[in-house]
Amino acid sequence: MSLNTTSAVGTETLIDWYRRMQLIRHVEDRLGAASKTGELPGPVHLSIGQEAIAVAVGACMRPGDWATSTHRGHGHYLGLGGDPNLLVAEIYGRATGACGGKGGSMHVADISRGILGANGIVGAGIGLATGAALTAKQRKAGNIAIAFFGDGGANEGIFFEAMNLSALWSLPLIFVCENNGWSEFVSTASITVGSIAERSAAFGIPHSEVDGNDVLAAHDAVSSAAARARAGNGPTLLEMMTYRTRGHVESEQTFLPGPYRPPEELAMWQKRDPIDRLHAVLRENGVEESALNAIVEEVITVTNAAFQFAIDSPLPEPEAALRDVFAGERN
Amino acid sequence: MSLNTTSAVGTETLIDWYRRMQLIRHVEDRLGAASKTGELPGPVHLSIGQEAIAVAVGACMRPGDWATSTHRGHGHYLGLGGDPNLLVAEIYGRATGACGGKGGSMHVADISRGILGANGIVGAGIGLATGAALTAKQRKAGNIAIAFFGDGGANEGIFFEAMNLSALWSLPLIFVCENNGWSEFVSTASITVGSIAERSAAFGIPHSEVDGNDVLAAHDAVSSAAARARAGNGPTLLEMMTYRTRGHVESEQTFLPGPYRPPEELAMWQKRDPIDRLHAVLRENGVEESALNAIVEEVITVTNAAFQFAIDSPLPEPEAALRDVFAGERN
Amino acid sequence: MARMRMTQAINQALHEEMARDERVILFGEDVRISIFADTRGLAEEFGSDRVLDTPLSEALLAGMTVGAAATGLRPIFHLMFGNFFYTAWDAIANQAAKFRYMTGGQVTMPLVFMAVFGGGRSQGAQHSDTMHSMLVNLGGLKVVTPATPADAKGLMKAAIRDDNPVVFLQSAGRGGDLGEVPDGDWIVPLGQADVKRQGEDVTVIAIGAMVRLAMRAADVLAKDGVGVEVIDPRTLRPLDTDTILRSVRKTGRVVVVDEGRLSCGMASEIAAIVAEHEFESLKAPVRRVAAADVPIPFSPPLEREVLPSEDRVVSAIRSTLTKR
Amino acid sequence: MARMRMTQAINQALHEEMARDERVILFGEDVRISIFADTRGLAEEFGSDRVLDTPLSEALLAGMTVGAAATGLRPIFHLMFGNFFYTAWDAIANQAAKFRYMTGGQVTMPLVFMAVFGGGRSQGAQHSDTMHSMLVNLGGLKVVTPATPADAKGLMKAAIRDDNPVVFLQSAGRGGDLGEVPDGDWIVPLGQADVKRQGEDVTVIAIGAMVRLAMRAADVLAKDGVGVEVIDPRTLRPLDTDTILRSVRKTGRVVVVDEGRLSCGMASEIAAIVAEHEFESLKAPVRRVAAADVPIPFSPPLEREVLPSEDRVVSAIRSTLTKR
Ligand SMILES: Cc1ncc(C[n+]2csc(CCOP(=O)(O)OP(=O)(O)O)c2C)c(N)n1
Ligand SMILES: Cc1ncc(C[n+]2csc(CCOP(=O)(O)OP(=O)(O)O)c2C)c(N)n1
Ligand SMILES: [Mg+2]
Ligand SMILES: [Mg+2]
Repeated sequence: MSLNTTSAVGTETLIDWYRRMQLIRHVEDRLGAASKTGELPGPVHLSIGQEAIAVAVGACMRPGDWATSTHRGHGHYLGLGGDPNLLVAEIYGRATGACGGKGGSMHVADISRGILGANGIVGAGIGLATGAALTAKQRKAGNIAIAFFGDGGANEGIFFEAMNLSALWSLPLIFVCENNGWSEFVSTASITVGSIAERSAAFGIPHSEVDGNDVLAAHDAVSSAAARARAGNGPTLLEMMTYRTRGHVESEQTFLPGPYRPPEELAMWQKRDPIDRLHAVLRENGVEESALNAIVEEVITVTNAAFQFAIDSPLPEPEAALRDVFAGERN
Repeated sequence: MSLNTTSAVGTETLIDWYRRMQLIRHVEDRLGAASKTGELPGPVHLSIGQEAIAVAVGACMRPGDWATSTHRGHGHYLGLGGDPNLLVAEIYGRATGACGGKGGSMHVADISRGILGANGIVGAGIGLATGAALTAKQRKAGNIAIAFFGDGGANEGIFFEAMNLSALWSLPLIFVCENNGWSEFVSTASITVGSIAERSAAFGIPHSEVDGNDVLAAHDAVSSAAARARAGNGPTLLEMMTYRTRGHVESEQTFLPGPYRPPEELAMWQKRDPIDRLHAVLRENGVEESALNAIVEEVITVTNAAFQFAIDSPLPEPEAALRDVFAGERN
Repeated sequence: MARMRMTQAINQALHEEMARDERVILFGEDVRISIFADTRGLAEEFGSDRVLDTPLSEALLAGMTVGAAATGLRPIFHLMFGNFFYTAWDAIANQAAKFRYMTGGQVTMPLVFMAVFGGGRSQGAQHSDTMHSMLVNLGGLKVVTPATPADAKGLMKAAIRDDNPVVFLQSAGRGGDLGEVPDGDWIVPLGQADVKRQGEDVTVIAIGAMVRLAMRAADVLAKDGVGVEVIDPRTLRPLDTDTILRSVRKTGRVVVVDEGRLSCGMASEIAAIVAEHEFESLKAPVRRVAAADVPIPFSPPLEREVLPSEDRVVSAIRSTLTKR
Repeated sequence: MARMRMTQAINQALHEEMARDERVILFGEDVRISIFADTRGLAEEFGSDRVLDTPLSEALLAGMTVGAAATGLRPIFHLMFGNFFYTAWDAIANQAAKFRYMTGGQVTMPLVFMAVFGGGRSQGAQHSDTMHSMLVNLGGLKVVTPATPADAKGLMKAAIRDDNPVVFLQSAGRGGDLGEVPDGDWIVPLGQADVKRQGEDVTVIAIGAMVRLAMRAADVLAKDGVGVEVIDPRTLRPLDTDTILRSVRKTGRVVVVDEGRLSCGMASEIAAIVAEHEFESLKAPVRRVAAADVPIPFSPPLEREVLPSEDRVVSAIRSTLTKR
């Protein structure tokens, strides 16, 4: 499967996106391995296979913009420019982590970069993003907010409440639904009626169904939605069709009775791998294989450094547990 | 404005509906007066102007069917065949009331008649009705459940969650949205985008916008939806256009700074009064004015008796407050 | 200094704080017309950009409050009745109460959730709960509930200026009482209890509308020569245990009066603290006067039976005098 | 009698009760495949009409549970993690806990809400709360939390047969421990505490996963010749105060251990009851060992600091021995 190559994005930018997608892939791949060997505390949800969406969104964001993420949030964190050292250290529960070890995989956040945090409650990020969009609207500086959520999350009532309110108030908000076809271990088709994208029609919110494994298509869609939002014309719903090629949670084989997804489905989507597809475009655009290999080497170095940083970092002091509840006091 | 008279409903039935609508009107009118003189504890929300919907729904219900109501629930209670004595006594807080004085105006219920209760939480009845529809589906006896809710309630996320689930499971459920244009003291148009009826489209649920002040039109719509539900074909959304000609709550003049609805709007809707319109139909169908007057006299007698019953009834014993928390024990 | 009702005092605080800081915005259902009159006039003064009527979508609105606070506004969400918190509970319990902590202190959360709570007016079970103990148990929220108009103004201003999520709970029973309210920048710092009446024999700790019952009970006991000290915590989290324990050391006899249900309520919390920390000072068991463990019934005689009454406070105080 | 894990015991209870009464149905997210294995095999045995995977719509599903119970089914809603109760809180707090009462007893409400709760496994703040005190404070719910596989089976069966809303909370920390479980109709009646260990010197009341800590602490103190009695309330509402107070009359020294946060938690409730009703028996202040008043952090050393530990239980017990 090839990519939509009509877009006017330059090769340099594409290379940058390639680097970011590879970074997500490599960091998450190692996180998966570390989770399976029991090195990581807590559950770990990987977004491998969905990297194009995070990178496309990240490419459309400006300083002062905000995004809220989900339980599957490492890709968003890195796609939006978060520091891999802080990410990995957080997931290792280290004092040097993005949240000082208080958050963990499901709560990685970098407020300084507008990454309002992964969220362990499906749908909750939509509420937070609506608030960020309200801030952006009040500030009148052309900023926007983005709510990532999954196809499973699209059945939570808060999604509809947010469509009504954001349309009513013309909030600068983009609903980015990453439809990977599954909600944990249940196919979303078996718990959902109709098209998610079309749910916005009743609210007069423009929507489109996008090939979420095509970083150019995803970028096109997000950048039009962002332009619309920045111009004060309100929200857009983007349904990004994608697939998680890994499990729902890395530990799942330890507690499930067996496989739950048809192997053909996985095989079919592996053929549409977003990184492979961008790789093909870059090659078509004349980028040498060696240059792309060099990027991967670079990414591996950065990844190794991030893991080394995490492993070398101290665990938090126990007393830190009682801090950060309230601003301006110890507790 | 005249009524849709194409329906095959016989005159006897229409007279019965007329009686019920008049009963709602008279009982509520007196409740309003009693509230204003301070005779009634707590807030009182009247459905005057909306009687046709309650009566149309009541006419389509069979034993074993269920309906959940709202904070504006007296009309539903009477329209579905509830006993006016028990209703009025409950609102007076008497031991003889439908709920022994524990519920009050916002919680009148008669489980024996399928009236699952008024509800003080906007939108909550939708969840309860979904549960009743699940029971009906499991029982396979062709029963249905009805969820009354307001236009304001249509912005609560639970409405959407219920549309998805009921469509998915083909639950025998009818969503009856009574759109009276106002959510407390705010026009619903100012807090809502798009058409409520069309919100069901994305879920493949049939919908129609109905003249809710035309009891025949309302009945037609509900009876088709009921047939569909009984046949196992799933839910329907009916948006009943109507108006409350009274305040949101009877005490509102004591706490609001002034009027909040355009007087022309009220005047326009008073011309579409559902009782006047049914009256006209009955006259056209050859029913004598005197016969209709006699019905009103009858209704007045029943109403007076209900108020007398309430006033003559004792207040609950204080100790009763500690009962009815748990079945099978005092507390 | 002017005499006014609690709702007017709150209104004054909101006016002053919105004028002082344009990041303060307020939204909720019917906040422009204002059912309780506490937010009346704000839309006219500060415009419909800063005072917003909302759809009925509490779950979203509370989440929006969290998101707006984390990104630089100082939002106030008026939820009308405390029971409607339950519709928004995820955003309150999983987001507002945890967000700063989960991010390792990366954000401040200057937000206020406000609502009227409590029974006594035949509003029925779904409009009469007292939920402060649940809010306190979440750990990440500050919780205040004033008993006088002056405290209401001062606590609201402190709540708005605080960089943390504060739940401001107004007792349904206290909106109408008049009281003197200082003009201008009158702040009641969060976390400071107030000794509403001094006494040497028994300490009564009373919350919100219960302060009035406690004061009346104190009058009754004064006639018998019993000196009752009435303490109003005002802030339930963080709780001013110093002021409470100091009084207990003096009197050795304690009654806690709360409108919340008894089990796992605030009265139990205060009783447990006193019994743990002032075991040696206590001359009698700590008595709790609280609502019965049932939903709040509608009919007046039932509701009176369930809620604390002056009589029950008086007899609880008396019972502490007979022991030892 | 067979040796099994708590989740297997729950699974057995569900199988038996679904076979016994066809009105019992079960639904929730992923209940067919079953993440905790507690509902595994039910769909195969009872069909997809009675065991239903649902969309992520907790607010609706909990309301649906209430409606189904009120109309004749005996539904069980598995909410997966206790923190997701918050998303469904209106239906739990305003509907399930109040519905029978508001109707004046017209309906029975035979429903079960079940979920895993509590910390200790680095699940982060939004998957690790202990919320039983909030549920108890609502007044209209029964709340159970077993500490052993046998109790889990017996309480689940009792919960399903009860005509009232029961919240069944499984400690995250206890799913893996093995224990003997009686076959067949083994019922643990709601409202009965269990003395897990007899002792003469100190009463330790411990809830859910905390029973294990209490038992270990008892072993430690036994070496010093201190006899610790460990009581597991098993049902938190209605609470078996008789069993607790009987033990307190014997020992006069009390420690309460709970995984919930301290403030307005179950430990405070039990401490307040003991201090009020057994004031004369107490030889030392009632000590509470509970989670710190903060969200549950992710990193293991932080989480250990916040949650009760064996050491803290041991020192709390010791502290009761030094006074008086
Ligand atoms: C409110 C809530 N309900 C349930 C869960 C448990 N849960 C975690 S992820 C998930 C499935 C989410 O599916 P989707 O939104 O499609 O995201 P994906 O995992 O596919 O990225 C569920 C049910 C949760 N975390 N929050
Ligand atoms: C969850 C919740 N939010 C807010 C309220 C307060 N309230 C009661 S009625 C109402 C307006 C409801 O409007 P609508 O649904 O159109 O019903 P109507 O009153 O017009 O019949 C509001 C906001 C409530 N009872 N429950
Ligand atoms: Mg998914
Ligand atoms: Mg309306």
